[in-house]
Amino acid sequence: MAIFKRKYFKLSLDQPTGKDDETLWMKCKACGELVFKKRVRENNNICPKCGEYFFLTAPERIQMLVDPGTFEDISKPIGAADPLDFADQGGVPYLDKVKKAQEETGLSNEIIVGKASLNEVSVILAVMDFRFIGGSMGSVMGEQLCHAMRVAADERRPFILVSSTGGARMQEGILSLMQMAKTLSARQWLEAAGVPFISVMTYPTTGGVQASIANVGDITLAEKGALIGFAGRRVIQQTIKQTLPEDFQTDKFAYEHGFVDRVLKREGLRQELSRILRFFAGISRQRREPMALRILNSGRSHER
Amino acid sequence: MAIFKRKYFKLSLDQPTGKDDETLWMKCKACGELVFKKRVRENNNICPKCGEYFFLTAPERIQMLVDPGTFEDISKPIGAADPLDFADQGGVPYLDKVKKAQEETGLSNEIIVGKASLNEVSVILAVMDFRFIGGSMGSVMGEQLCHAMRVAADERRPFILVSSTGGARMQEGILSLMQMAKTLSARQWLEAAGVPFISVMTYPTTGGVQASIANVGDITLAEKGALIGFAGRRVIQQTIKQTLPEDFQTDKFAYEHGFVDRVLKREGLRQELSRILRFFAGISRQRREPMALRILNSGRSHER
Amino acid sequence: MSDKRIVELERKIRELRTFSEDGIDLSAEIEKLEAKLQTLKEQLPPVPAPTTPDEWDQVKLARNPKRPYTLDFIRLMMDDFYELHGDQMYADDAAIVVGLALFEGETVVVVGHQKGRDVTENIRRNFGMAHPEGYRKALRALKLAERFGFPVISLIDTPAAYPGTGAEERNIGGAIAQNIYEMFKLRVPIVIAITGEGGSGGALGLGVGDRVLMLEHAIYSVIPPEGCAAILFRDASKAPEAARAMKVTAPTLLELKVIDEIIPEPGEGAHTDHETTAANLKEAIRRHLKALERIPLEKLLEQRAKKFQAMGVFEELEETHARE
Amino acid sequence: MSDKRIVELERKIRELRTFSEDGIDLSAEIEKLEAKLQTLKEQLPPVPAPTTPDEWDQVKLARNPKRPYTLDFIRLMMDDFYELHGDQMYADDAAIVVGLALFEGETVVVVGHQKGRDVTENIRRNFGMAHPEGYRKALRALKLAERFGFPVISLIDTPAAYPGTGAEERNIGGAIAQNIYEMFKLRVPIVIAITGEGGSGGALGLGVGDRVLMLEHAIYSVIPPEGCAAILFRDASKAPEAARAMKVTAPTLLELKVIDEIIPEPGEGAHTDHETTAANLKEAIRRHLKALERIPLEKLLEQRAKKFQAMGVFEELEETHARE
Ligand SMILES: [Zn+2]
Ligand SMILES: [Zn+2]
Repeated sequence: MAIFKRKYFKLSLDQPTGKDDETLWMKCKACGELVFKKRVRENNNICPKCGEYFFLTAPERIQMLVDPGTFEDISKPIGAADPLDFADQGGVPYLDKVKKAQEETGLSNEIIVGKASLNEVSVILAVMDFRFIGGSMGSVMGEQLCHAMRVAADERRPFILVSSTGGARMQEGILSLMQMAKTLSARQWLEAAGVPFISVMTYPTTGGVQASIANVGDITLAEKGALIGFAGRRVIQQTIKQTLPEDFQTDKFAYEHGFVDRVLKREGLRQELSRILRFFAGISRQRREPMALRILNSGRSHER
Repeated sequence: MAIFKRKYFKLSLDQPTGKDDETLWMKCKACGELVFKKRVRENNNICPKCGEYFFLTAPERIQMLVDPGTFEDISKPIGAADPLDFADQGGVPYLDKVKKAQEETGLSNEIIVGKASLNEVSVILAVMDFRFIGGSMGSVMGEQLCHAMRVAADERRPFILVSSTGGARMQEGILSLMQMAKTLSARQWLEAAGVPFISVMTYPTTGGVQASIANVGDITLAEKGALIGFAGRRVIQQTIKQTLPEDFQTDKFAYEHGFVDRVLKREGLRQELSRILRFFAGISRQRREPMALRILNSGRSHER
Repeated sequence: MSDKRIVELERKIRELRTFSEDGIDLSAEIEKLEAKLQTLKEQLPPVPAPTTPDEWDQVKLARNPKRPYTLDFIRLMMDDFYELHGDQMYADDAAIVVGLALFEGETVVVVGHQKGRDVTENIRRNFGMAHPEGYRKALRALKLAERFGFPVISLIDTPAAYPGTGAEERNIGGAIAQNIYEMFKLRVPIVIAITGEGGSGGALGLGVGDRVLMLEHAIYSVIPPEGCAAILFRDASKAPEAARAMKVTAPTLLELKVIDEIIPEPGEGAHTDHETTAANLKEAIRRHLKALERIPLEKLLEQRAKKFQAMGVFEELEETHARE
Repeated sequence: MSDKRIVELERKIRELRTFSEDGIDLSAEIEKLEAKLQTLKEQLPPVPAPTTPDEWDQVKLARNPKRPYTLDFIRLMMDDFYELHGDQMYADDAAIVVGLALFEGETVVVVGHQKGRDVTENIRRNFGMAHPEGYRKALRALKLAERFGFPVISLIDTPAAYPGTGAEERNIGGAIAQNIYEMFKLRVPIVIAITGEGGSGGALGLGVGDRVLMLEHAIYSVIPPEGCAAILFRDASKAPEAARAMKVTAPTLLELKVIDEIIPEPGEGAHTDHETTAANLKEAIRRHLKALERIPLEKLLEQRAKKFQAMGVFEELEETHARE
């Protein structure tokens, strides 16, 4: 029954993605002004009138970060399964939800992993798309992330993760929780290979992703306007029965409490990543072997 | 001029130490009752009437901890020098102060290091004596501690440190600060040999000792009534211009803020140490090599 | 298993219908499948006996306040236990206990969540919901184990990491991530046992090891059923439905290879007989530790990573280059 | 050096007198020494020119608010500096700065204390007095250096670790001890430079390395002179006397082998010419890093430990078995 076999589409930045929308103008929800959509897109999806950040899809984010024409989707051709026969309140089966997300976003899954150049430095990039079931991490995202880290380690390219996610994908039950562990086990490969891992947290980076792979970068950046935290505001409010301070779990909160190295404006992100990568340019010709590699290489002969 | 050559006396627990005091009774400063001195001594220097802890000298502390007749002083025959020609306000030279402390305590220096059995487990013990210039750490204490840790590592005996000190010995200037680093460099030997280090903090454990060797035990215990902190109360009060909370830097404070594993009554200390040592009894026949040893053993062949 | 075939068939029919909506005519195919579905349904016994117990009943059992807790298991399984306290930086979190123990004559390090049995103790233990300092204390104990080559036993029983302001301010997510990562690198054998509630990241923060055991009536879930209900069903009281949808019990987890072994509970459940429960768990831990100690360290770490690398279910798809 | 001989002689005479008090008659010996002392004193030039500058003047120079601070040195010595923030657990402490830098085309990790130049900045930087989270942030940077094999440059300029309640509550002593210990184990070359005030454990918490350099007019002391004066002289205003007694300046420290090299400062001191000061320091760091990189790692760590093992001055004594 080959007809049921779903197909896997890799992202090409040359193709339009998602439902095309023919209007030329949009109204900014922050300042209320009418702005020219093309101008907004050229401006990193920031309102040219008031500076409000509009949402970035994963393809838009990638386009914003990489050198034109250099992006190559390296994701594995896999798709969500429904091991739990999960259906939500409305009785909508999980895979229907996935299919709907695919149609609405034009993406095969909630994360895009690829090779690209960033200001002429070759990197491995993983970018989540919040539109795709809240950018939540299930088995597919876990596998794509591990695959990306494997390639980064093997090819000794810096690994950049841009998170935009509500956390674990509940519809995959315990397996989504296990993706936290799975991705962290893969993070060892980067450490062993001496490959830098830069984690960029955007709006939102919460739940199981904040409590796993997004939080173990060598360098951790927050995009201005990011929401960063483990538990949801509502859950916390119900638990402590108090209203939360205004800046709770904001970019400022994360910075002041020492979780992130810096808070960056979206328009500066590309330049900043490029600047950070310069410090790691010599990795492959470094005289001193990175620590982890040395540990991994040792041991073998030291068992009793 | 051999007459100026100072001599080094090792501690023997069979000899009386310090100035002998002939009175049979003492008045407890806590409850005001007259108590029989011998009873107090037999009671770990605790008031038999009210439970107040009286001060313990290093020889008393050792006597309290070790199996009778098993203690052997292993200290090196060294004495304080005065590299800075230090004299305090009264113009009293540093070495005069040392000499006075020697006379008053009957000890050669402010720390006693030795081998002993503790409930039939062979250990290396280092005990500070607060009477000896505030039990402060200068070059002699630093050297004796390193020597003790060397022996503990070489002979694979657990290392127990009982601190009672105001911190660094200012009269030796920068060299006293360097003893913090010196003792911590020696602590590596214990880790590399897989030898446990139990640190016992008593009244007081402060300053440079609290910020170095006393604070890096595998297990850290506080004796009831201990004072534990880095900066002095007075200095802090002057800095913040507020009165400090009553329990500031107490045993309770250290426990509640997570610095010490347990707070122990003096009378239970010996039993507790003995109980802890049981967990490390198998160290030498452990199947798995301790981590640090493995790292130390490796590396050599992994330089580029 | 007929149930599963029906569900599968229903999904395929739904899928075909979607294609039909896209302008492709598949009505013949659909009709055939519907007939098959009908037959299948008729073949089913009128009231199919459930092979696994109801998920919500299991949740209630796992939360039974008379169940043995971590310190009960330690008391019943270990010859001595010396609890260690504090993260050496901020506080001692009583929601997690750690310490040295003698297990079958060998020294091990035990870490585990600890619930309270009465109100006073539950306030002190925060109902077994740990703050970052609890995870950092556990990490300290794990490093101690590594320094001395002591195997680690981790006992999991928590509703969740504490969802509070202090926990967030001190980076609870970071503390959990750090622990998970360090547990992959820890150079000693680790055996995990989910003894009661395995709640979310709060459980996984102590949950990476070479073997993962689970008590028969314990649960393990990505989010507490109430949380799942509140988010997906927009009604926290639908927790039973959420539990059933998420499948939080041992048999499913074994099938998904998230756990390695189910430890049987006596009678009506662990709460009816602490001794037998602990004896069963002890026997399993002993057996696994024995097996693990024979594995060379590098291989052990490799297998530990591979074990978790294998977790997840997805479909291999055919790759195409153009979208239809 | 005559001064020293006089002091020595005076001490011996005092010592002999003590013996005399114990009932031993040494008056003849004492008389002889006193005569010698007299002769020595007469031989001295009437106003002996001090060979080393006054200690208290040095303290004032080291504290000069126009001196180059850590970020000045970084700006003047490095091609790029990317500051990293936060301990990932509690806060970002601005009294310590850490980051990646390009030094002579190579990546290094820099850690250092940072004072403020005006009131606002000093409040933010807490006058360069760090809390535990500052040391923990530095440790994070050190571990990053180790992961990637980057050499470490540590710039020291702090009056002391902050003596406050929050610092004590979060175990400032433990944070300093931890850093010192980890710096001994860190598997990359480390060069330390004391650029201004090297105050107490607060300085040493970033102060363990393979080379310790010191600017000409910098100071390094076990306790700030005011603290020493308050404790030993019972009067904080006697800080100048305390500084002189403790000997806090570079020449003495070089003699005591606590530092390896004195970096000359231009003109009246570093505050008069930041550029030349930084150029001098840069040249020395470059030279030492080059030498260190040729040493195999295991040997480097061994030498680092030995360097500090050798610190301290004491007398070897003759051992006797009975007390007199
Ligand atoms: Zn706008
Ligand atoms: Zn009394």
